[in-house]
Amino acid sequence: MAKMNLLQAINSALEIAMTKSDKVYSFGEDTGSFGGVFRATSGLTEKFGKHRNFNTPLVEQGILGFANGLASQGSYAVAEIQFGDYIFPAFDQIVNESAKFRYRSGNEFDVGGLTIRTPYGGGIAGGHYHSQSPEAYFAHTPGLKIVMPRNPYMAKGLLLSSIFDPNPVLFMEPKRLYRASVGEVPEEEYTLELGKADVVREGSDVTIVAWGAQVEMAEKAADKAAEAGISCEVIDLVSILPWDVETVAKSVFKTGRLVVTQEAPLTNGFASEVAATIQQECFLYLESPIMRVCGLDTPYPLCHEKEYFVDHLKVYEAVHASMNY
Amino acid sequence: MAKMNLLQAINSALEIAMTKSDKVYSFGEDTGSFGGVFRATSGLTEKFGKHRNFNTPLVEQGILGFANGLASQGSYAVAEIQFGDYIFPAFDQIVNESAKFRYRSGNEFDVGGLTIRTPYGGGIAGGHYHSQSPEAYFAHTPGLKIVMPRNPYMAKGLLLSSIFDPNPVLFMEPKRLYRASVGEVPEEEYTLELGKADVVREGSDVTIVAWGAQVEMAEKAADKAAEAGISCEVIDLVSILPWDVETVAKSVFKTGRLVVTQEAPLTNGFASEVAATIQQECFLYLESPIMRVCGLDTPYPLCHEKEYFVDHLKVYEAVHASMNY
Amino acid sequence: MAKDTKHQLEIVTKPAFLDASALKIPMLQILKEDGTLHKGVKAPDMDKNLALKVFDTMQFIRILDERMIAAQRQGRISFYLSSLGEEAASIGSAAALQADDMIMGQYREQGALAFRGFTVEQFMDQLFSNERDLGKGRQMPVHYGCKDLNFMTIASPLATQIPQATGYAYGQKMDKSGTCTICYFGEGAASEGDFHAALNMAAVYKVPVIFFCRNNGYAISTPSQGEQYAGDGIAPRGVAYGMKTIRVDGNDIFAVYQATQLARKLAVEENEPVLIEGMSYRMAGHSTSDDPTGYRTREEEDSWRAKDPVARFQKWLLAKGWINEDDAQANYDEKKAAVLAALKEAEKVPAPHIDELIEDVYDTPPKHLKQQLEELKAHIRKYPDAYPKTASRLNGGDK
Amino acid sequence: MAKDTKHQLEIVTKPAFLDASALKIPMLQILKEDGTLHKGVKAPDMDKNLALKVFDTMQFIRILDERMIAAQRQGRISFYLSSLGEEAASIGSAAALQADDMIMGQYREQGALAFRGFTVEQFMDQLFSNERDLGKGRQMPVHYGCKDLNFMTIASPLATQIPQATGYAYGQKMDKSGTCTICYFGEGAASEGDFHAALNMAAVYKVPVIFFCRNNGYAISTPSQGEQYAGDGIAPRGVAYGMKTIRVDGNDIFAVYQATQLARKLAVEENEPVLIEGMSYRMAGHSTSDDPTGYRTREEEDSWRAKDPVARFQKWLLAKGWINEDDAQANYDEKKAAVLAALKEAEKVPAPHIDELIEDVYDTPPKHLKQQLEELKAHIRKYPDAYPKTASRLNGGDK
Ligand SMILES: Cc1ncc(C[n+]2csc(CCOP(=O)(O)OP(=O)(O)O)c2C)c(N)n1
Ligand SMILES: Cc1ncc(C[n+]2csc(CCOP(=O)(O)OP(=O)(O)O)c2C)c(N)n1
Ligand SMILES: [Mg+2]
Ligand SMILES: [Mg+2]
Repeated sequence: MAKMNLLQAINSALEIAMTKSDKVYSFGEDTGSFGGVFRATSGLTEKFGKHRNFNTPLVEQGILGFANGLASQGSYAVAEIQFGDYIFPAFDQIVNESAKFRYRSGNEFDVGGLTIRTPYGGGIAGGHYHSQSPEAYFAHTPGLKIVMPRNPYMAKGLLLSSIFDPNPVLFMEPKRLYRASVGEVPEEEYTLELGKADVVREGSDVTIVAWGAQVEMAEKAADKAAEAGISCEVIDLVSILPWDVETVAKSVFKTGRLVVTQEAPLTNGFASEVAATIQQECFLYLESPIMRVCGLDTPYPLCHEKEYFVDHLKVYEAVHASMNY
Repeated sequence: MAKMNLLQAINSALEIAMTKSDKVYSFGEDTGSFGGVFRATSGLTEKFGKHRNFNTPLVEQGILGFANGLASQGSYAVAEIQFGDYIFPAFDQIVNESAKFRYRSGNEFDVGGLTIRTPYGGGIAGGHYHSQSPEAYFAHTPGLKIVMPRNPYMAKGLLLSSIFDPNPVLFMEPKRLYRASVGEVPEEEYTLELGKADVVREGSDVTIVAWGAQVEMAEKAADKAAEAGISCEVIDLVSILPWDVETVAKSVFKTGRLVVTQEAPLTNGFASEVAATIQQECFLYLESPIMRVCGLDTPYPLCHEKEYFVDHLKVYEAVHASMNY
Repeated sequence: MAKDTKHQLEIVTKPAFLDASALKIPMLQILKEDGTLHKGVKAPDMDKNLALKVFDTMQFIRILDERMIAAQRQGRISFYLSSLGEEAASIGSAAALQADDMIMGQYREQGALAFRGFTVEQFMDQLFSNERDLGKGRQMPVHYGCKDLNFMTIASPLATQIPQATGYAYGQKMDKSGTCTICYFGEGAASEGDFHAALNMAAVYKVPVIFFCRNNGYAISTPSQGEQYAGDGIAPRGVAYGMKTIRVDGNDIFAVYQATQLARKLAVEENEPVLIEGMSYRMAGHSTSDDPTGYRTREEEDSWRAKDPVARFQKWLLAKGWINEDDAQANYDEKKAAVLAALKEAEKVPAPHIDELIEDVYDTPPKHLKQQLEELKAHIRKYPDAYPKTASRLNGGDK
Repeated sequence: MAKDTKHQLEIVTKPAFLDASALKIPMLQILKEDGTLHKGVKAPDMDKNLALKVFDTMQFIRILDERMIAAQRQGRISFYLSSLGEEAASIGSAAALQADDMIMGQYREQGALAFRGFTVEQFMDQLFSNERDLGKGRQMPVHYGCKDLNFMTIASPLATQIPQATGYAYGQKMDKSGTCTICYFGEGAASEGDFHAALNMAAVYKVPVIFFCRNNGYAISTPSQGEQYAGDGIAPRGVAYGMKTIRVDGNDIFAVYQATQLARKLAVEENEPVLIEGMSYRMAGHSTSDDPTGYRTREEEDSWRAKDPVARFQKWLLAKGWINEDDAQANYDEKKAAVLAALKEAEKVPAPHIDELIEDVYDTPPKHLKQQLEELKAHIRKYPDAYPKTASRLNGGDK
């Protein structure tokens, strides 16, 4: 075990994957010898050479096009998009190509070796275009897997699973926690199951579901609720697609109350999917409506970030409202 | 009044808009003198000249980039994307640009004159890439309006409203109905309010919510339900963003039951948003869980289109299940 | 003049604007329209066997295209898209490659696939979306694909395969495979952003890829010159990206063959990506959904018949004595009969089983998909009349 | 040789591959690095007033950039991005335009904005996201915009403004406005698909747009030559699109000015879009978030100081007698004082009111946004200590 921050955990996963198979390639804007603007890929060029970890020209659609092709050739393509906000030029390559590659060919070809890494989320004074949490834009896409770790330990194990998973995976890294989140992480290889939610804290009154950096807010809200005598069960969804309906439903059968929280704007976010599914699965058990605690339906503002941010107080208020419905 | 099919209604709206203001421009792939692959723009070049209605090179991101620029200059830019399936290369221009143009500039600039027209939907033996219903991909985007007409009358009035609405509008045309849907349409100008749902049929037992071509399936299901003695209220959402929560909630207060149906795959579709919101708004009134009747979570298959298609029987079954919960 | 110390650029002191005239790229032609060689030029090293195989494939594809357009009119298939007039481009280039080179096409390269050995039955199975189709009936007709033949499954979104070809070739290079990738696309698709990404990245990474642009004058109804682009076509872009570039007469089998042969050498031996622009003409409508009389004249079409690539090569073969009229005709008739027979057979083969609906979304179907399928099957069993084909099979013996 | 009857292409019969060497584009330079004119060349028609305004703007921007980098280090603003070393490119080109021409920038063109008359207070208001900011504090520092000055609001996604410029110019042409649009972008952004779309469409539609590529050698850490592109930079692409194209020394104010003047004439009078590639060097880090020592040497940076565009122009002005050392220094000191004063003032101005949060998403806030705002305000009132700035204002007097 070693103390690592989230970036170091990512870097360690990449290094292990690239050591394990020389068919693993890592690339993106500025990810070469410089190591990326967040330094997630630092040291990889020195260790594996400039053909294994390299810079791309500045073109996200090209990065994903290239990555799809490389993966279809049988390689493991680990593509970095510098910010989640800049993934949209690659949207077609991801949604129409990566996700449908295997299905459309009747399994003659696939891009299972593809992993897309991208930092996402707010709280870093990034304004409109360095703060978005675009997971819901991809969650409507059969064929993709979407994974969002909440801390270094999860990040490393999940990234290793993602790289070698035989399906294309969108791996979204909470950049607010890159350096802020530090924890014990095994130095050697280990994997964590994709598609499986994680019950972070058990409780009996209200279930709080979150993913990625937002799990921190769920936990803090649970702390505050505990002070007020409310027992929260906190679930980290971990995987957005496919997602673990069962674990959430099981919890709601017990608590009868659900609060879902996400950083992204409310409308048609992934919290809506969770709410829609769980109201169906747990209808007769629900004692209050499922509450969604999300960003406002505006672009991400710079100057009011503090107010816009979905902090633990907002989550706590929803827990409270759920209890007092 | 005249009998028009949906294409003719679109064409008529375009002609009226272009007559009304010479700042209205219509363009897209093959939309020039040829009139578009569906012929929605036919006759416009003859009437308004090749600088008002014209072909673009084959590049959707360019079409939207160009359209955003033209709209920001104060023109009305009506851009056609040949198939909804091909809108994804323009995703960044729509989601990061059109939608945020006004907000990010503090209202110094806007692209309110932008309207994006695109045919969407299945049932035409189009396979993966001529059948998708991508509205949910855009519904997570504050700043956009999304409008989906169900018939010629709605199409014309809504398109005229969309073109002159001071916000960017994504106008999705149900291509299965282009020629199949025929109705009485005023020849002159008229507009229909955006953001307002339409109660297509009143009923008391179950509310069915649909939009675009799927309203037909809702109505047919309601017919079948009527035979079985179930009274359905059918609501055409008309606008997906912003959407008319009030009209739906009002109906569900009355019926206590809701079925939402869409052509697109289930997970994170817009039906999820409707369900998530309505379970919250109408919690104490719901007598059964909100049912979503949607496409399967697979790409749109050619050979099993009939089975995949969300037909009226599937909607009816959900109505039935809702009644017998 | 002086050179700039930093960029090593020549310095000028008077402003001068360049334009398209600064780089006009000529067109390689070996076989003239009349089927004879240009003076003083010899045919490329295509031996008799290969020449006959090429011609054979040309004939087959022409028959297939013509027959399937008719089949679509008869309502036997929903859609078809022919390569009429462009056979030399795909077949001539495929003939210059090795069987383990990867082919990534747009949708008008059935010739390359046939050359690789895709059988008439395989074509028909895809066109009829039957249960033998390698693509499991999921995509529209002409979206062929075959791993064994190194022919990437066609998909409708334009130009997406171009950067994919760059990535594929990167893998080939790293694997030291000694192979390359050829990527076909239309001059219309070359307007997409993906084209730009692909060529620039290939030039930067120096990967063994051949970009073959079929410039057939139209993208559906949009004419290339002046409406798709304003410059001298697609080839100058290769130069701009710093890539080896050549323009050929796409209706001249020898020009296509020779250019591709040399391109393959550059690609595989020197890791030089190459852009080939093949000038041609789409003789038929864009697809069976299209009626070209809405945007071009019969005269224009007719004027291109003189340049027909199949007839041109046939004349040369006849003059050379490698074929004779009678054999050619017999061969033609035989092929036609085979196409007809395969068509009749394939249309009787049932559609894939409904269980296939959820396969291959992921490597294995996740729980929610299995559940959705079960619900669908229950529904179909409940309303067998509404889904007769599937229902009868479900009841007959579910797999 | 013969010409092809269809495409009017020259026919060749021997295969020859072109490459980047087929089109090497020289660089226009008028003012040498030592501040003297090239022999036999005269300065463009920039009168004394204009020359002084240009120099004044250069000085101001340099002071602003240096001061704000320092302010960021002190933690007074969150982010800054300078144009150090590239002042001639944006200011020289802006000086060649009319005030009603539209400017669409990337983020390093504060010089053009200052030239247009954006005041030091306006710069500061944006940099401090205060309630006077025209952009209402919503975007990161340096994302300026001003409708009155025809300067489109900067946005972070790269290259998106390039096709927008084509569209904007289309509107200007249709309106017969006699104006044009200039669009700035980096050589990195020129790799994006949007660049390709924009230039091709502009060439096809013949719109009055000037594409000004600032080739400053880097995109963050990625060097241009060999990693961003393999060819002869960006200019040859203009030729490939059939567009008027010129390359200039981006550190030579006269070359930039003259090329842009001529480009504007081509654009406005002949509806000819133009591509200008200005060769320069980014003297500072990419932004305050970047440390260039991670990817380039101090020697490399130093070697570029000799080419400094401000010093170069200053030498010429001194020699010409249009300025003298003392006045220049006094002017500099005065500007610096103004920058400092404006900074101190702007940082005291409060943030925009919380009600602005939901304005401008649409032309008017829809119901659901009003409701979301009300809920947020109620929440803030409940937890005033958690949102002290907003809470105090909310309680002090809600608007
Ligand atoms: C991204 C995308 N946009 C639009 C289309 C619709 N479309 C199909 S083929 C075609 C024209 C293609 O022209 P070109 O690339 O020149 O190829 P050709 O058909 O001439 O062989 C268009 C616009 C598509 N399939 N994909
Ligand atoms: C679409 C997109 N991708 C990535 C980024 C992140 N990014 C910001 S600036 C930059 C480099 C730009 O380089 P260049 O265009 O050469 O301009 P320069 O900074 O050199 O002036 C990158 C990669 C972005 N802002 N937008
Ligand atoms: Mg074409
Ligand atoms: Mg640069």
